[in-house]
Amino acid sequence: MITPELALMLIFVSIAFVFAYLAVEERKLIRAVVYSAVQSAAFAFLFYLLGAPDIVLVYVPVTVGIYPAALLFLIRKTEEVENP
Amino acid sequence: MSGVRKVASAVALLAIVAALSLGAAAGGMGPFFDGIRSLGAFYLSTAPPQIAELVLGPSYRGLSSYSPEVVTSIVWDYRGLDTYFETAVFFLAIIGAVAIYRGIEEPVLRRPASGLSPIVRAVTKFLIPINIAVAASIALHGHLTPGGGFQAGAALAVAPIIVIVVFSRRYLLERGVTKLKALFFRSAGLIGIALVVLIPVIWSVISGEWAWVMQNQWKPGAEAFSYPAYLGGALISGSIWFLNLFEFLAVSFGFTILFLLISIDEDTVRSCMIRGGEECDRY
Amino acid sequence: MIEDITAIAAWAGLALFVGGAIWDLIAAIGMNRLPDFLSRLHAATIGVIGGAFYPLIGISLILLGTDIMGEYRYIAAGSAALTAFLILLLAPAGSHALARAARRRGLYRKDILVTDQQERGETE
Amino acid sequence: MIDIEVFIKTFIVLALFGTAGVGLYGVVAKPHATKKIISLTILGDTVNALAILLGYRYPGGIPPVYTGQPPNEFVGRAVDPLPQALVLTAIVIGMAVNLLIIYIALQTYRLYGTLDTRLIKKLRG
Repeated sequence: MITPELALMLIFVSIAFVFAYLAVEERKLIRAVVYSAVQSAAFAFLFYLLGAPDIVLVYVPVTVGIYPAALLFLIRKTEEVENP
Repeated sequence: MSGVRKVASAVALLAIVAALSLGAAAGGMGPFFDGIRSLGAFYLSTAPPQIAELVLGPSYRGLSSYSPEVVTSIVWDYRGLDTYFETAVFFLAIIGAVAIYRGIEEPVLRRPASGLSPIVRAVTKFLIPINIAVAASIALHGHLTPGGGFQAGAALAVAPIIVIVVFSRRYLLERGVTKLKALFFRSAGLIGIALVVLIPVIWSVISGEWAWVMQNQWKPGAEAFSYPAYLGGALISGSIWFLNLFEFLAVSFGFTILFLLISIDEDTVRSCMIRGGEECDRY
Repeated sequence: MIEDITAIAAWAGLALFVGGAIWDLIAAIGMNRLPDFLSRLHAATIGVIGGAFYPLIGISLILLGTDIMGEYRYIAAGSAALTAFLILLLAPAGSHALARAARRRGLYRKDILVTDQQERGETE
Repeated sequence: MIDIEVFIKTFIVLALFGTAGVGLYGVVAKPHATKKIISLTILGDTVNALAILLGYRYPGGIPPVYTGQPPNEFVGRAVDPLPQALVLTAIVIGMAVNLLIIYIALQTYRLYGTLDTRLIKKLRG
């Protein structure tokens, strides 16, 4: 018997895996940051399904707000494309 | 590699994982998704006051942390020393980042404030107070509902980023949020945490009775000093409420410092690094 | 009397649900068929306002009329209405910022542009 | 015959391990410092998710926040709060340390003019 929680966890884990791979393989760094943020959003839903609302409250601002902002500042001040 | 091929290879990797898990599922999986450990059951049955009085009896009040929010009670009561030193690590990381920017500050605010269009600005002006109110409610209700000092600090740290992007860095400075003030409030938060932790010890030294460090309720056998569990009929969970408040200050202003520093114009930094110069060395 | 009002609220909420689905369909067609970035952005904003704002108002109306949740229904209805209000505030501002950025980078088709108020200096 | 529920549980765990592997591959094999930082955040997030997964109860786990249920039902259904408490501090500390790494990368770019670690290695000395 499969509950909806288990099916949703399966979907979000798959999304996180695909976008983590895309973030590591992408050569344009701004796109890599956006892919990483999508992966983090999928993990936030996963944490909510795992019964951890505290972690969701700290995880969403950190990994969808603060990390991408700091990384975009860094990318704007340094290099925008990864060297081949 | 094009985008479609990347997605295809990611899905292929995922298919490999699926095949592996098919093989593992045939043999059964280990201890995931089972019950909880006895330590977790102990935390669950002693942290909420209603359950703790059933389990332990009213004369063993000190073995409970008097907080319905079990995670916050673990963070600040059962494993308080752990959290105390992790806050120290957080402090040192931010000090390291500030040390990289030592002696660098925009000398004169000569350029006019740039930013996004007036429509976005008006919406942001409406939105920032909502953000601050939500963060404060997360912090002050942290012992009752999901939330706490860390969560509220992270939620409030988004506000300076939005202000810097939508308005400008100068707007934030003109509203009085400077590096020095942020350092002051952050240090006030850390000193507050240390004081809340050490007040039982100070009281013990003065009065000559027993007290426990890092505990928010008195322990059985030494009913000497504790923070009140109820204040005016409302549950404030002893020291957890104060620790949440001070951690909220420390975390939010710590990240405000970091974003104030990382948004300094790069040309200013380079000129200050090369010349040194008195006008750069104001802090 | 009060049953009539709750029934009307529930039917209005259901109507807003159906309307949201229709708006979403229109937005999806627009996203596929419209020619350039700015008009597709228009379709996306229709999808947000019509497909998220109106159904949330509908949820709020339906919740106010149901007795199953007891006292909690006011909290849930208020949350839905507050979320709808924030979406109404934030979605146009977001697509406005996107449109300005696209115009600055030239990511639109000039041959089908009817008017450019920024170029004529009518707005900032 | 394979139980579909056991398969999904195993898939979730192994996909998380795979995501951690992707992050570790990015940290080790990608030469650019920004890409290393992104991969490091992915790795840390995934390890945190695995730690939370250790405390989950299936079926019917509820959050460890007491909202007035009968005590036996609360203790019998709530998920393990200890991994959540550890992960909570780990996320904030990890964020502070990652921001420090970002600052160090910025300073490295100012001093060396590049963030490609192979070129930085050649420029040394």
